[in-house]
Amino acid sequence: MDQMLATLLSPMVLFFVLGLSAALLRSQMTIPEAFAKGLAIYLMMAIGLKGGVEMSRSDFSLQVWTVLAAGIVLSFCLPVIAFAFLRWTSKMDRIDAAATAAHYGSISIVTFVAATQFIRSAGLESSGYMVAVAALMEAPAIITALILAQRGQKKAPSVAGSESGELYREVLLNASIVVLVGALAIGWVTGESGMERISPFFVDPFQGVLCLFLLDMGLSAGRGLRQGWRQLDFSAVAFGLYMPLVSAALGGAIAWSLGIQAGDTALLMVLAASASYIAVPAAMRLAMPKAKPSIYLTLSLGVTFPFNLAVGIPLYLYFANLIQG
Amino acid sequence: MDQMLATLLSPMVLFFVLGLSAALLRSQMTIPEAFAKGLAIYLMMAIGLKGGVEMSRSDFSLQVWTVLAAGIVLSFCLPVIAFAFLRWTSKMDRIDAAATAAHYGSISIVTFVAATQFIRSAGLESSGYMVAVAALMEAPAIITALILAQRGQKKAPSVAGSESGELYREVLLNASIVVLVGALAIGWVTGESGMERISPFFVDPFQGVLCLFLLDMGLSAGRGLRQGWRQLDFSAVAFGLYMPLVSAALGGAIAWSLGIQAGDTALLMVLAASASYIAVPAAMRLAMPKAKPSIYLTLSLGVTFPFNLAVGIPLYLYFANLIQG
Amino acid sequence: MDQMLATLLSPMVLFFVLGLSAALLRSQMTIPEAFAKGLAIYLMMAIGLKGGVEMSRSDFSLQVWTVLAAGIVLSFCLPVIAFAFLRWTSKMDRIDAAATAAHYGSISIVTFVAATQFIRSAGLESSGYMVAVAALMEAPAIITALILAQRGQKKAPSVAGSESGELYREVLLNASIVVLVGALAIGWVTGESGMERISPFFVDPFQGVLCLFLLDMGLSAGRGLRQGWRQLDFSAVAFGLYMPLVSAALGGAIAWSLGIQAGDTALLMVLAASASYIAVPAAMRLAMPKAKPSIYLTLSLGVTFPFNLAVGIPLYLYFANLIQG
Amino acid sequence: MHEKIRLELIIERMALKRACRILETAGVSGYTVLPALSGYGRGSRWQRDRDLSASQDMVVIISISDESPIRNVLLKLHELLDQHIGILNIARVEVLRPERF
Amino acid sequence: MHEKIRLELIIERMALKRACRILETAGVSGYTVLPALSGYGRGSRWQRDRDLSASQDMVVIISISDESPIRNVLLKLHELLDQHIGILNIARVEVLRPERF
Amino acid sequence: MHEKIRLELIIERMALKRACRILETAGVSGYTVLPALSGYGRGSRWQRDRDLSASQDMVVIISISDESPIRNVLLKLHELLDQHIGILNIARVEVLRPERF
Ligand SMILES: Nc1ncnc2c1ncn2[C@@H]1O[C@H](COP(=O)(O)O)[C@@H](O)[C@H]1O
Ligand SMILES: Nc1ncnc2c1ncn2[C@@H]1O[C@H](COP(=O)(O)O)[C@@H](O)[C@H]1O
Ligand SMILES: Nc1ncnc2c1ncn2[C@@H]1O[C@H](COP(=O)(O)O)[C@@H](O)[C@H]1O
Ligand code: NA
Ligand code: NA
Ligand code: NA
Repeated sequence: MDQMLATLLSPMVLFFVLGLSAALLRSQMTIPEAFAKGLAIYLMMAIGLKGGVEMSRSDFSLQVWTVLAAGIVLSFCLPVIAFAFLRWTSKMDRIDAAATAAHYGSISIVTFVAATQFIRSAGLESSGYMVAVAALMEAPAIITALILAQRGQKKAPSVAGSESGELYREVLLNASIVVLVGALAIGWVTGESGMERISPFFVDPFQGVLCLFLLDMGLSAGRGLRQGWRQLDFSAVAFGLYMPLVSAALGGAIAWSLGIQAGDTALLMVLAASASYIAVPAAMRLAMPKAKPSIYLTLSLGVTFPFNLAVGIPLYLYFANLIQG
Repeated sequence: MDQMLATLLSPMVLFFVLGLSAALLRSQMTIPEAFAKGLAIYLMMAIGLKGGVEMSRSDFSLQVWTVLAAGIVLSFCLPVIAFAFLRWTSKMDRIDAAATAAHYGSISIVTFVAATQFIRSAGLESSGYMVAVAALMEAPAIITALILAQRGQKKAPSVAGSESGELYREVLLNASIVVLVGALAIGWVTGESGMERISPFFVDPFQGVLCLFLLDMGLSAGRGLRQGWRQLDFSAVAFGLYMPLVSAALGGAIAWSLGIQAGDTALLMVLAASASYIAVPAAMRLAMPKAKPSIYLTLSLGVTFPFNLAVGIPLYLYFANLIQG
Repeated sequence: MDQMLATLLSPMVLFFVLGLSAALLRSQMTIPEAFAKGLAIYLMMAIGLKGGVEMSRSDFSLQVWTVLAAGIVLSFCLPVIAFAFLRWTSKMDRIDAAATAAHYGSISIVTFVAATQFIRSAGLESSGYMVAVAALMEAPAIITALILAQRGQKKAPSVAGSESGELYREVLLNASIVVLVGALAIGWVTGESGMERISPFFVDPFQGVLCLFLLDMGLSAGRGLRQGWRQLDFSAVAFGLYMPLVSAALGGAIAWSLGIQAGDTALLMVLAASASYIAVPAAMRLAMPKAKPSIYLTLSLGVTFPFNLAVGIPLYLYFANLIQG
Repeated sequence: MHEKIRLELIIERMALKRACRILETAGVSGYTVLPALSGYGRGSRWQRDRDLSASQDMVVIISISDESPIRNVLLKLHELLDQHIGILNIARVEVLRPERF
Repeated sequence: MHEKIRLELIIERMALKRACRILETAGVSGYTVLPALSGYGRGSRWQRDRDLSASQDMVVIISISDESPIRNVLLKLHELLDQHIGILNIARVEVLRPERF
Repeated sequence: MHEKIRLELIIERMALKRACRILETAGVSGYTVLPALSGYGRGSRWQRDRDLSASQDMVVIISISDESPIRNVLLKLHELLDQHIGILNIARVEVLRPERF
């Protein structure tokens, strides 16, 4: 309870709320896309470097490999569950349900970052390799979603002008995977000595930059909600709220079975629970252009992201402590 | 005198001069709008947070409320004086005079920020709630200007396609008010403990970012001058130089009558003396599209801003010390 | 050897390699131009300020003046050598060869900055006025190239719509010269006391920002290579590799004859060896629109820049130590 | 191919919302807004990167539409352009899928 | 002056590469892509600065060309627009230097 | 509605000032410049976010004008396009307020 209040009253969450409120009150303020995209790249470099340096300090035990594998499996499987829920409870068609499911199988790196901050301020520790888990969980869900969308349909003819390999490049070489994995590797290779000289840029100001970025995310989420909510029926909104809980439970169960420490357990729950709103929407426009962004973007950015930030993270942290504490 | 030299030779002022000179020499260099806008949002977040944290340290005394009220009254009244001067001394028509008056009743947040830096380096203190005063002084002048523009005219029919509430949203929910007030509230709620983790981003680099921003403002001011000066007759330029003195005198008198400390007195004078060049020009295009930007923008950014930065601030500081020191 | 490995494994070089690899693998990731341009301005302000502050600490000896003069002479002469090599060994026509030569006579400020970092981590010192040398070496090569392009041709008629002075403004008042020279002067005037308050922005995060910028340069270089390599024959690529060595040798010889310290010798070699890819390409579009960017940009950014970063700098440093150590 | 009207309205950014409301009310099927970098007019001259307030920026609205909503809209847009800076032109173009508009 | 065709394709950014491949294969001599700021369609509405994923951004492709490659390209583009959001229009324009196309 | 000419000049950014000078000297009443994102031509290919020097960027100048200044300008622009990368097209359009041009 205290933890939850501390979370809710942190500058990060409050700046998100500020952006959300401004957008809902129909303020015209915007943060330029070029600036926000620059900040996003900064955040991914910073988190990759940090994870890499931490990895350079410890060995690559078998446990690490199993957690990495577990992350991939989770990302492959979660869309199946999400798809089933959506098709049972809502009136979404096959394509929209598959596209939405892809978002929930993939991850939100900002949710992950926010969680690492809260975990630290709760006095827990998390491992550097969880950044690698995050990177690995971005893409598999997209493949599952493609299969789900096509099951039982006759094979879709390829879109005019498409090229073999373009989807794979978009999915595996998008900015967030390139920067996360690259920075992780660089942090790992250069270790603490390399990090020392760049930490005044990548470590110290990190939380402040996150505040600025969350202000922008609040603005986006608020606008998404204002424009998109008419497209969402009750069952869809409910999905945006219970699906993270289902995923987190699954993530928690796996973490428990692997016996990893409390902080990492919380992070795996967060990764499972979070939904993508940057990488997967772009991939969906390429792979399933018929799916409606107003559905999946509004759900993932307007419903699930705020839910995780305000309610989910403290909750997962609480349970992670219970399981592994 | 020493104070003034110290001001003139600070990196901030020198970067402004660099930008101004480059523009006057017709250099083609520019700072991308998206980047400059991002910096502006950073600056407002930083100043809001700082003010909020300071406010969280002290009580909300009656004096604070009276200063806040005084700021609002000042912003409402200054345009009347400015309008009268302009109509008497220059050949500006009613609309242009009213629009220009709105700029001088409102405030320039960069002038305010620069002043807080000079006040600190002069060894004085200022209060956190002055940021709230600044935010409150942004909008009222616009209302006065609208009344001045319409007085004696038959009621203007609404512009085609306009919507009730759009002007109010533009004026009260523009980026600078949202971010200033929001960050102030966040700083106030989270206090010093919340600030601690984000101060490497919002406090330490602040003055450096200001230098970069002032370089851009110098470029803008220089270009404004080069293109706009033909539209300005002698009386208008003179107005851009004496009006800040008149406003500062009024602000100083009010501060004296309220008995506030020297640093805050200087800041109230600066707020009164400064003229808007971001929020009000945009509002004027909505509310009085017939007024000419080449007049009010050139005056406020090309004449009054440099005057305040180089001459005004040290002067107001000197008098504030005299009155309240 | 060790030095070279340390260079190759620094975060800066590794981020460049990351960008290069991503581009060669056809990743679609980009860093927004507005953001990258903002970073470039930051980098030039920072390096100018640092050089200026260092200059304020020491006297302007005669040696300084001779090094400044030597830089100008180098920039004037190098294009002649480059032009001769290109005309002898490759099939480039007169215009393309002259334009390419201009790039190699001018300098790359990022190569210079990277070199100063490596010099420091090798325990050597360099002088602040070398920034002034860098700024002075940007433009002269362009003049030589113009003469080379026109020699023996009948005088080219001026391009329609051109204005006298526009080329001179583009060349002498481009962003990098304005900011470098301006910040140098500001650092010199305000000295250490002025720098103190802005160093949390301009000094501490510098290396980190450089990493981010080099990631973008890697992306640009990789794309340049992928698209441009078909336009380059073997002799042109070879030129991009041996020309920096020739220039560095010349720079080193001059430094040796002037008897300047090892760090500065290395920097003069680096300046001579580096090729422009921001200022000169833009000037060439104005001055010699018939020259092909795909040749000079690919050579300078795709071949010579990575070569200098990975192989050149440690090599020049090694020889500088040998000569002056 | 089928004939439609292409409306192109160059207008100051601050009046964009007003223009859009007019277009939407008149029932055009859609429009796309492009940013502008700089411009020159009777005496005025603006450039995006040189004005912090962005109050002089212009944008370009393109709308491909049937003739009838366009005819509807012209009078209202004329009124808007009495107040705000902007110029409008229309041209006949051909489109592939008429049902799209 | 010589008559050419001006093709203007407003299309979602994610499909830009596909459209470009079609144009290049058909042999148009060139095209230029402009960014868009915002847009409105049948029910949808997007704005560049308000969508972190940029997945709803549109761009405008302009290609000036001879009639024949354009006629070639229309069928393929029609197919593309069955899948992706976008609208296309063509108009007759005059150019200075016909050999350029 | 009144007939005017719409001139559209796609030209490299570095030559923008030169083109503008030509237009202004010829007496067009105004023009607006749009940024471009990327492009493809005879062998060349550029993209804004991928070139630090921005030396290959193109822009689009749109000018709505009477026929006479446009005819004036064509020869000079032809000369400019002998040196600089760019293509030009003109089309007939209709405008609302002829006195505006
Ligand atoms: N004839 C024109 N063609 C294209 N754009 C124009 C034209 N006239 C004006 N503009 C645009 O409208 C802005 C304001 O024009 P003005 O009201 O004439 O000062 C200019 O800066 C241009 O961006
Ligand atoms: N008639 C039109 N004219 C210009 N742009 C359009 C038009 N219809 C749609 N668009 C653009 O295409 C996007 C998607 O349209 P829609 O598929 O109708 O939702 C819109 O947001 C606009 O940017
Ligand atoms: N036919 C065309 N239509 C539209 N834009 C073109 C055309 N040809 C060339 N361009 C533009 O001009 C640039 C240079 O073309 P080029 O000189 O053919 O390499 C291209 O990258 C495009 O941006
Ligand atoms: Na997930
Ligand atoms: Na004021
Ligand atoms: Na050189």
